[in-house]
Amino acid sequence: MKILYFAHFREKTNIAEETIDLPNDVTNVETLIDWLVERNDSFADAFVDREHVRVAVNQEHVEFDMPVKVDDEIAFFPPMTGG
Amino acid sequence: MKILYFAHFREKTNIAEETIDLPNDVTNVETLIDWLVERNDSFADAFVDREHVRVAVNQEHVEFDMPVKVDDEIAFFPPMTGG
Amino acid sequence: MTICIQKQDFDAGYEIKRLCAKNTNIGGVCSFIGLVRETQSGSSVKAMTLEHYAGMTEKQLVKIEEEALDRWPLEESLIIHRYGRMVPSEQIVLVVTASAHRKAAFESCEFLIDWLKTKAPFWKNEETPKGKEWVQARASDDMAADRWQK
Amino acid sequence: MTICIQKQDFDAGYEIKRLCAKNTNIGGVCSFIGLVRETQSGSSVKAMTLEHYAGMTEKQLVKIEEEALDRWPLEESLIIHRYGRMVPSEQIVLVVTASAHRKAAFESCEFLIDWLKTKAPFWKNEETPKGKEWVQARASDDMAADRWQK
Repeated sequence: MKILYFAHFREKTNIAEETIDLPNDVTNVETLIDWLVERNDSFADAFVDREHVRVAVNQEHVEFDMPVKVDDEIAFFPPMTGG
Repeated sequence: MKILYFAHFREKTNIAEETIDLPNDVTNVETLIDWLVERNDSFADAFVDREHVRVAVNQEHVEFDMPVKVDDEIAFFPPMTGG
Repeated sequence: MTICIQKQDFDAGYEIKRLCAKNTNIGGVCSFIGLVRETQSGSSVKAMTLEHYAGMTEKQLVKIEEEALDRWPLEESLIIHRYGRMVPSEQIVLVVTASAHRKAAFESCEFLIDWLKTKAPFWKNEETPKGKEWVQARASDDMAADRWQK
Repeated sequence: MTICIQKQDFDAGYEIKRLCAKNTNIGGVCSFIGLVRETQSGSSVKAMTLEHYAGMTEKQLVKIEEEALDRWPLEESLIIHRYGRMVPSEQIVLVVTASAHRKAAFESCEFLIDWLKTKAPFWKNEETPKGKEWVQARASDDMAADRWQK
């Protein structure tokens, strides 16, 4: 599973992109975040305000109940500020 | 009094601009039109559909009850189609 | 705040660039270009001649641009309106409005073009296969202009 | 219908001209240019860096442009969005829409920019005297985008 981090998620985790094996118990975005924040304080800090976490699965903006699979591309980012 | 004619008013009357003495009984735009249509058939034809006559006195769009004076610039034209 | 009533064509890109140069308060620039369409109400237009009431046009345009500046927090604005004969695809009018925020730019630009369509003393004469005809004012344009009445 | 996500600056006038060339059905062209403002929420901005999610951006932009084409009778449309570092007065984004009638051009242009502000995966990082800061999303932008929900 490929995970991308943008904006302050990249800065706080110090990771732009990583590939991980699908962990046990991770079935959807919500449980993936639960698993990530257990890694270390940087991840816990990046995801502390879940209301402002936006996520895309395979480049489509989705909700936290979206299932995730081993070959998905997941991306975490804050609310968009383009234009 | 200077009178200007635009678009189909100019074409129908064959006059772009004329200077006339203020006729007796002409006090406002309405009575000026009454006087003009008595001139000849071309004028009667140009002003036949008064609902679609627009008028400016001294370059300000006004209603037919606007008083007119000897040194005014009056202009007759159809509804505008700019832009 | 600039008004040009002119016979010659204009370069919209140059005008937009010039308007915004050096004003770092501008966050959004909205522009509208009106072009001569080949097809109008079913018949094909070979050319169009725009007649206007010189003197009144400038006077009215200055007023309406002032009203736009009263109603919206604009940094810059520009109206260029051509007169004379034009063929399909030629540019007729350019309206540009610049503001800190996009909403003011969009609204004021639309306000100005709605106003130009119905209140500026211009008249269009079209050359079609049926001959020359004065373009009729459209109720939809009046309605568009009326919605800006305070 | 064209989408460009690019680092380099663009020439809005050239793009508008190219978009409308030879299409004689176009009666109105609306365009919007977003610029870097020097003052943002009280502090002065030295520069701004736009980060984006390459791949998703293009995919999302194609979709939203298709939605605009579904909703309005557009003849042409163009979106150019830059990423990278920009200083005040620099151009960030260009949206151009062209239609037979002005209402469709204005509405679709505003729809596209409202959408870009809230749904396209871009993030702005500002350099101010206080340091570098990620720009916060604004509720007013969400509201502007929400009004287009069918």
